[in-house]
Amino acid sequence: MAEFLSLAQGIEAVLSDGCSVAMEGFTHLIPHAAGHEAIRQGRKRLTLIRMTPDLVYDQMIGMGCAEKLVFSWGGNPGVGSLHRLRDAVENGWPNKLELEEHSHAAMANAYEAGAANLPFAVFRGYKGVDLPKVNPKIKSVTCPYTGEVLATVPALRPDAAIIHALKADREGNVLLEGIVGVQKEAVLAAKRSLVTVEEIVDDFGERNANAVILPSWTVTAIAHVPGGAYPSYAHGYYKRGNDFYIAWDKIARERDTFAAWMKANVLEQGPEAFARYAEARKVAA
Amino acid sequence: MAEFLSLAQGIEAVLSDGCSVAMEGFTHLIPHAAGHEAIRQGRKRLTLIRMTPDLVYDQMIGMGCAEKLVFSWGGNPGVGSLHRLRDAVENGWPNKLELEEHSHAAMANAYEAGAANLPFAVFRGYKGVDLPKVNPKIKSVTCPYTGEVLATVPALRPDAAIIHALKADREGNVLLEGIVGVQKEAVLAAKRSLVTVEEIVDDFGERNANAVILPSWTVTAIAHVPGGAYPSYAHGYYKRGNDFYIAWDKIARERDTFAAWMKANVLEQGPEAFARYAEARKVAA
Amino acid sequence: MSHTPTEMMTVAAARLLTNDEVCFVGIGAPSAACNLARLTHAPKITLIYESGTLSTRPSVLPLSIGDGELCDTALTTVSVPEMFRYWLQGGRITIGFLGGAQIDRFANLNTTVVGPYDAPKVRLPGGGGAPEIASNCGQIFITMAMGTRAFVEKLPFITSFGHGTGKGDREKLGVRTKGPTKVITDLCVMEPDSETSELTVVSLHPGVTREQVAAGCAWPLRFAETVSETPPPTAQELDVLRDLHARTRKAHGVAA
Amino acid sequence: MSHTPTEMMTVAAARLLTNDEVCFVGIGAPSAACNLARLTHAPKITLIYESGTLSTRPSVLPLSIGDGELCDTALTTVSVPEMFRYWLQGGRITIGFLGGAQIDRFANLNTTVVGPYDAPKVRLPGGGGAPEIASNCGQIFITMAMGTRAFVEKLPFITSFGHGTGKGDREKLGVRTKGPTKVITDLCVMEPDSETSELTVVSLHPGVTREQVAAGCAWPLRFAETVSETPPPTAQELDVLRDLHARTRKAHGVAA
Repeated sequence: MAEFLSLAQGIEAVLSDGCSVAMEGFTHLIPHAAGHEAIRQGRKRLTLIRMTPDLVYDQMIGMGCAEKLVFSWGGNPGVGSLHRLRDAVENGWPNKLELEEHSHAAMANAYEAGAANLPFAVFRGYKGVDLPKVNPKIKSVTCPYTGEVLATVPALRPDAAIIHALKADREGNVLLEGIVGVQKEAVLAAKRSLVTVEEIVDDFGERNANAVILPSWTVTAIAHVPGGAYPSYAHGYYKRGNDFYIAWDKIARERDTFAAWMKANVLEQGPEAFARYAEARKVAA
Repeated sequence: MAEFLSLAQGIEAVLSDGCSVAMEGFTHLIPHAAGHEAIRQGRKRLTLIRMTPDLVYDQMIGMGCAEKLVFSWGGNPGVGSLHRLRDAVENGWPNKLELEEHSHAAMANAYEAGAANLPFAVFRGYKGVDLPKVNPKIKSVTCPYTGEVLATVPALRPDAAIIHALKADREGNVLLEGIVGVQKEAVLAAKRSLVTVEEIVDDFGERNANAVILPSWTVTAIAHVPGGAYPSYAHGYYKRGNDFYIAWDKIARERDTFAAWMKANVLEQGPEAFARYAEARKVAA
Repeated sequence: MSHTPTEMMTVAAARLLTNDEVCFVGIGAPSAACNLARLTHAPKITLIYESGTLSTRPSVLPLSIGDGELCDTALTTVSVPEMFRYWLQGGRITIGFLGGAQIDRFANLNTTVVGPYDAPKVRLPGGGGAPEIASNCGQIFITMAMGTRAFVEKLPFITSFGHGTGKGDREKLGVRTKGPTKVITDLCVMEPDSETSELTVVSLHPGVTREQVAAGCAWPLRFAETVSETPPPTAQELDVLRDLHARTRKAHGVAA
Repeated sequence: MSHTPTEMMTVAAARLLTNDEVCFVGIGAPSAACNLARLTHAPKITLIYESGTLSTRPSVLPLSIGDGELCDTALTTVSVPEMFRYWLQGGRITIGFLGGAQIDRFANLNTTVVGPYDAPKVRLPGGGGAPEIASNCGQIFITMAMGTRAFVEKLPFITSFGHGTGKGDREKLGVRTKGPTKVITDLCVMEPDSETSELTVVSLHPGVTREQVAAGCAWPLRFAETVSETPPPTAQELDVLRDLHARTRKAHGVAA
């Protein structure tokens, strides 16, 4: 059964130096507050896993939390580069960053295989492209019926998954709606999981019989962090901080502006800051 | 885009002698009316595919529609045997019936692989059991990373899928809720599909963002057949005819009682009979 | 308060379940046992039916594995492929319940066929979920009424794998789960012997003799060094179970 | 009514789309083109974004691939694994849109890296969905602004496969889809030559010369036997496109 913890306790419960972590979110529900807490706790040598690493991983990489990135698209969506990621890859600052690069299809399948407790995933992909030349984890199997050769990727089984969701009920069940990405798979594939939520409710109320729900017994810890996805968004709660995504390009471009921003907005802040960001972008009820 | 047809036209559009058809439904939403129409149209030499063949396949087998059954559990749930299936297998009446037998896990994975356009599915199963000795389609692959040997099954790609759903909207999109079984996978895996529905609506109305919906362009034909799942049930519309499942045991036990029942209730009836059955078991609004 | 052998079997199975279990529940005796546990000493037990219903709390027993009641009272309902991939194969089930037409001394089960597969004497329903339930759940509880046609010397067909030909067979096949750990019958409870994995009677239901049990089994049945007596159903257990059955009969309008 | 080269590119791409298409839409020019088609001549076109939104009808353009607007106006939204398995790999997409940092004469694309992979001069975002979009959609439309740093002689890295080293390469790899059939730029439209699969200019946008186009391409660019002039955007096309952009700016509070 999921335990209700503070964000700081939750991060302590699931993250330790050197572990692998998937902090997932496909534009929607990115667990920013949890990333900031990991930075405040000074986690090191993490393997960061995510299909679409964006600002929160740029911040963690720039603050020296990561030694490896497993990913399929690393950019600031609609804006441009992740400058801290590029600085690590191109110049080894603040430390060298190993890359394990896949396509979206490969990573989505690898999470799915992890959730399904399979050692690998099979998919039709990587035909004619160069990625298999630089990623030795990309292999193949031959269909025992048709002889077709298909691509394979090892299942993703992170030490920890961290996601942000809309609601938890008092039993610790978790509800996601809207663009749900690979979060359910990431949690089911991981050894431990932390879910930050907008709201804790007595009952989820009226819902579709097939809503995307993670039962309490699949989740390690839940922390109530309103606004915890900002500058990403939470469907029905608050809008995406598009202006911040644009502003980040300038903040992150130089090491010193980045460091100053992190000090003022992460190291010297707590999770309650997120409630204020979200309040300002609240969706009309 | 899905075409709106009468049930008779719909069956004509998707079924022909000798083709393979998956008429799916996991207790809920079994397409009984469509099965009766296939019997009335005198279809022959069908390969019937279904995880849980029950009464409707017992009827089709007893009426000589089938030459092969692909299945994983063939019984009258909570009641006992399917006597027409047994008569075909044990005595070759009304004709010999070839069996291709799988486990639920294998068939669920085979539909999933079909929907995903893969030639085969991989799963962890069939360890230590006898089914692989009698079903040559069960093979294996070796994980290229761990060396583990895993079971495989060819993807299911039926010529036709026939399902019953709750609602279609006027564009031909289809909504399923509740116990959704493998119906979505069956439709996506099949070359052609017919969906019978309880109701045609202007708009699905309030629904979860992640409701199980088949877009119009994935469906060949839709027929409005209220009650079309009876004696199975339609969530929110009418209850399961448990008494009929029990009564079927006696009807189907002997060839002559079976033939008489089929004549009176299938051959001499049309789809409108189903609306009457459902009306009698309507769920209070 | 007197009770039937089936009631004793259901109560004995229910007592083995705790709040921490995640059970993959089959229709019939397992469903009655799991819901009896939920309505008595294990209110937080998690029940899953293979039709896709997660954490369901039916107020009446389902007649089929996919009754609407299961969905209405579930936390949520997933598709059948997801059920078999993420939940069963995913290793999330602690206890799977199985029954069968036939069982052997190493708790292998047959629900496929009597006689040769290609020319069967009796064609049974087949395996359904059983082959992978047997290998992917943490452990397996089997509930079956005794009789020499059910407890047989040799299975004509192995539908789901128990302990094979004895201790170590599961490990040899690379199966990491425990397999059958309890067989709860209408007369007794058996467990695989810790040395050989052969089924061994560990407790007799009240009033049942060793001879009666042995007579219901086609192989020479072994008894544990200490055979206890199963405590009889308490009045509360019987009340709750009979209420559940009465509600079920009323809801379905048929005998359940 | 005067127009910008980007508007011409968007309009030219939009015109290629019909009601029957199921498009896998990327952010930026493809999104503008697909929604322009939907708001003009192809109201029933089906638009899918890789974040999981099926048959979406946004009233403003999304800034990210997973904007709430896409989900709010979608028929339904599926998980990302399902999107890549059932919908993209499932063969349900007729047209995939791609862009890239670099393209070669056979319409292979690079969005991964400039310089050696292990010691990159510029680390680009990576492939994302592109490798499998390129192979699993019925055909591929590419939209890119011309320039010699983008239209290059040799790619340092092939992120997604077009026509390889020429005609027949897709078939040799067992890829059954058509691959890139149109490249829509800010200056012209290209198609692979039917004999060689090399990109060939088939139409020039109004006022653009062959020399201008050739100057924007690092390889010696070929022209089709007959090169037509792209009809200029109509007033209606421009009105609808500019309205869409104005609504988008207003909704997002930022330049779009």
